[in-house]
Amino acid sequence: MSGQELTRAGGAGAPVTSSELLSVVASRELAGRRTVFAGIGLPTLAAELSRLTVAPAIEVVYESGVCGAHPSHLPETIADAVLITGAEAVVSMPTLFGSVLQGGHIDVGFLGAAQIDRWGNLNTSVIGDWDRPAVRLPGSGGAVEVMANAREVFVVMRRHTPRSFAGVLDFCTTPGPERALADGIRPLGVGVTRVVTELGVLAREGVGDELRLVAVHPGVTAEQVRAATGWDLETAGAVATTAPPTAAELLLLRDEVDPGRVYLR
Amino acid sequence: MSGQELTRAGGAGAPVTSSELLSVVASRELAGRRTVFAGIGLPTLAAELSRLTVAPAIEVVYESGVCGAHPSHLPETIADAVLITGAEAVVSMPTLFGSVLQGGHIDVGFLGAAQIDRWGNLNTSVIGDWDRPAVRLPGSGGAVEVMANAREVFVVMRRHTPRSFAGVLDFCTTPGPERALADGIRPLGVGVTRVVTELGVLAREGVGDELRLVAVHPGVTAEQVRAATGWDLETAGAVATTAPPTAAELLLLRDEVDPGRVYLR
Amino acid sequence: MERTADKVVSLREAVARSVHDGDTVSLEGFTHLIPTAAGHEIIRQGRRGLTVVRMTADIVVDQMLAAGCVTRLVSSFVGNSSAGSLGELRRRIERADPEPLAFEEYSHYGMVCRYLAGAQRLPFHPLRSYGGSDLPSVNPGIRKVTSPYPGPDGREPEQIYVVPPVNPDVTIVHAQRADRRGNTQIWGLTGVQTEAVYAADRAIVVVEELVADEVIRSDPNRTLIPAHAVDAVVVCPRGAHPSFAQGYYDRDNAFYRSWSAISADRVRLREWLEEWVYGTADHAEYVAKLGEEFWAGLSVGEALSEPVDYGRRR
Amino acid sequence: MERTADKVVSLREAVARSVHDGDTVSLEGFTHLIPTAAGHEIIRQGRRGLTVVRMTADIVVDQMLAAGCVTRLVSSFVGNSSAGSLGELRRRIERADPEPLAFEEYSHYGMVCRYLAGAQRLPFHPLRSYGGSDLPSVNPGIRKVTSPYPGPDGREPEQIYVVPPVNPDVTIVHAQRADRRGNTQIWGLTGVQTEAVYAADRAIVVVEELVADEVIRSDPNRTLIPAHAVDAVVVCPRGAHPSFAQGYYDRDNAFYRSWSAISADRVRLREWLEEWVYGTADHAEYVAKLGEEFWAGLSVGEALSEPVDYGRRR
Repeated sequence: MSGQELTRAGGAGAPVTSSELLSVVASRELAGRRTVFAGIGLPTLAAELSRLTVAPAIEVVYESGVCGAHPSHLPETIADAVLITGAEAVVSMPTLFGSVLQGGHIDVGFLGAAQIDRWGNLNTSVIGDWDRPAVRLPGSGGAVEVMANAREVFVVMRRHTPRSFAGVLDFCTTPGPERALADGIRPLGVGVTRVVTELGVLAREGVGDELRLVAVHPGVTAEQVRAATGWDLETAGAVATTAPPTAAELLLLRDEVDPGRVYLR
Repeated sequence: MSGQELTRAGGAGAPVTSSELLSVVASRELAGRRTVFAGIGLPTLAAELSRLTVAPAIEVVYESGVCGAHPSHLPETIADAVLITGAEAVVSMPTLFGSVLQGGHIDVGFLGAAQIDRWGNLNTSVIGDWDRPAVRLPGSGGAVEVMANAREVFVVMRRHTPRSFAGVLDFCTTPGPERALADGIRPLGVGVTRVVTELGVLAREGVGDELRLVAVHPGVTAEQVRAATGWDLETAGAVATTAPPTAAELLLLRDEVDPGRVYLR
Repeated sequence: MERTADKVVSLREAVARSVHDGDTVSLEGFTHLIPTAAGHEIIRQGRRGLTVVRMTADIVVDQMLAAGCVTRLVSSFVGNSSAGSLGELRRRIERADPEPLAFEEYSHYGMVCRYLAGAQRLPFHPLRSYGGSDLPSVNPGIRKVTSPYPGPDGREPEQIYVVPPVNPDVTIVHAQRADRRGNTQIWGLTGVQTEAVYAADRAIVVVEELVADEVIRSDPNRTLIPAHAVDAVVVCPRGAHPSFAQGYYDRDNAFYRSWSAISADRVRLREWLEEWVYGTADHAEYVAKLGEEFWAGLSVGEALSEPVDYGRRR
Repeated sequence: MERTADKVVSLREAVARSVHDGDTVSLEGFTHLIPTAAGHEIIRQGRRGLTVVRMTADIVVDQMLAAGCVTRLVSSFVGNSSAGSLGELRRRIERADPEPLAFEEYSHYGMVCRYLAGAQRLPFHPLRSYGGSDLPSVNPGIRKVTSPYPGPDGREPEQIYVVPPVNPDVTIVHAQRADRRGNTQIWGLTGVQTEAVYAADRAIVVVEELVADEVIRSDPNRTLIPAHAVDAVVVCPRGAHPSFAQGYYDRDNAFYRSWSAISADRVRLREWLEEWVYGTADHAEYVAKLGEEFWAGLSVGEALSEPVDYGRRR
């Protein structure tokens, strides 16, 4: 499904792209949150949009150590120089991972993955066997720490396929709380609570819950999502249809957050 | 014994005080050392004098986190503002104690104590029982860490009495390596190697050795030192007599290091 | 903990709101930037049953003890700097006079590691101290762990002592400057303030001056305590007296030297508290009472840092 | 390690003296201040059998792999930032082509804790990661310890994962400025450089500029690496390209984007090395070859920090 198939927002402007839809949907989920640990790309767009809409006090903490950035230009990486100049604080890696993240100061962590399973466990290490993989992926970075220590985790996945929404992960890089508890380790947060994809939104309320389909995007059916998922995806009662981006949301996203369309490709 | 009883240095100037003698003797022991962890008072005087004489490259690291101080005035505490302004580096407590000291970057640590025993174990906690002491002393500060992590430790004790040079410590705050090893812990350094007192110098070469008398100050006999020591103090072969401060040493100490006689009282 | 909220309150309000009877209160500042004014406000408000956590328990702790605020002390150095004794502390510990003081004794790095473990939510923090010391025999908090790795040169696994986390109900630190959100900048000796703040449930930052956002944001590396860790910002010039604030005023060494005699005599100590703490409505009155001539004697000349260039995308 | 010694040497001499075949070499700098010039000099000098330790194994690591310098990699992220793949690394790991690469996989904080343990001579460092992960099953370095304290709410003692120390034979970092003794100042993203240096037997600091002692000493809190931890100081402007140096030059994002295609083709990668590394005598030639117009494109405007006052006793 391409963005061009989506409905127009409030009947105005250019068609809504998939990137725009994902950013808007994720931004709404940030209502009331204070601290977000986010990488560059759609998570940053979502966080910045939420600051202008549902979460005015939100602070984005970057894995590079930047807290309270006020960038003059849209950053291209989590370490972009424009995030540092004019920021409120820049902390070292030991402080960022030790005191800020492991210390429990992050409400929502954003993660991506090559594979996710029904519990929200993530694989970013390999496709195939770890010893001689078909594809070597980048690995954890700080994802293991984000999952273990953020109060909850949002996952944004552009592609929704049976291979990426896997019945069995090729490798579990980043475990959710069920796996941690089975290993005798008590995590701080509840793991993945929201997964926003090109097709809809999956949700999971707490430890022991599976991801369930809660919403489909306009024009998508629940059956399409189930077919694109590698496990027997259950639905949470009535499946809602995502409210399309409002004209105000789109205007802010396009004119304020990413006017150069660096990530809204 | 008061300083006034000591011989004059090279026949010139005012009589040598006990503080001056202790500072000079300790400074000579720093020959060739690179990093010294020192508190304010005689250890600082000794380190500063050694920089002008036998150890030009010496760096004093202060418990407050200052490395490479260039004070405009003689500091009155280890945290004196004049140590910070113009210093080469000021580090946090975790870095100072973790990376600098425990990381093994200190050649010589200076310590004082209310009591020392024949192995160089130190008491700075209590006289009497810990639970209801006759005298509550300040405690460890960083002494436990200095002893465990500096390659060797020098102790400066103004008073040399059977109570302070104790057969049995009232409490062992700061253990030397023999006690650490008996407790199953391997220390980095060899513990106390030099004790400079008002009467002479005791020394100990390495793990398993007792402190022995190696030198008496001018006018003091070995028997006087043994009588002032709470254990059966052995001598290391022939006991030397401390060479009196040279005219050059005294001049530097009095005119360059402590012209205001803040510590040379 | 709202980042955009204006967190500036009076010291009276901050203490009233955040320090409760029975709380564990950390006051940090290693010789530099000791939060004395906050300690005095706790005395004025008559808090009771506090556990005070402070590496160097010095004059402000002796004053809080004398005012009856404290039942338990966690510390690694209980002395009046190098200037003498703490009279009230010694009476409490040596003679339980007027009442006992529970005392948890650590070394400095033991305290640092307790804050590190608290800030990082670790169940313990290892350190190469305490081997052979009597401290573990009087402090059951100091325990041992065996490493799961072979020792050096294939020897058997090492044992190492560990300390437990400390998580104060409230940490109070003094600093040079902050913005209204609580982004706090400290220079000179920085001690263990960052870790003590992160370890706490609530954090109060008392500052010499409130500055514009632009000042803080011109040098984000200087922000040792980010806003997300701060609950209240209090503006209280000269609030660290008799300790010092690098670049603002010097240490009052004469007062340190006088404290041994004041605190040795319980009547004199009581009179001192009556005059200088109970007898002043707030720290501004205490500062005014000391007088302009006094403060001129502690004033310092200027020694500005060379700026660094953070750069700006063209 | 002499504090007063002048430690300034050329990059060629520093690498010749401190990096030996078979060494464990840490190159740190988290996206910012990546010591690329040092990596290139290691390639020019033909080192073999290195274990490279680097949190974010990115372009410079791919280049060192392609040059045959590296047999073992210890890392927590093996990717070309967010810009794509590392072709040589993938060939080595996926197909042992042209030879296998031993790989120790950690997470970012696992690497940070390895450096912390190394810097502090701890036998292990605990962290709240890895519970339920497959990483411990492929990395025997990741182990568990049981806390000696009761768990929260009186539950049974917690288990926690630990990582072992890393003590590189040599750590190389890039920084903005240092004095001749090695007192090194870094601003902007400071990453894990201090810990990586303290963990190492030998440390090389490569800087954009050498400054007078007075500049360093005007702001001692900015000195993140004190002289006592440094063995060699190398002056090498623009030595972090294609990464950036805050306040000096910006990141070369175009080069990052181009690396996926260059490295995907072993012939192109070889040609790139021939032209830009083997074909340049040193980093000054590499900089000159890029040309003034190129560097103008990465130049940045000025954004100076507000000075702070350290004060001066009158």
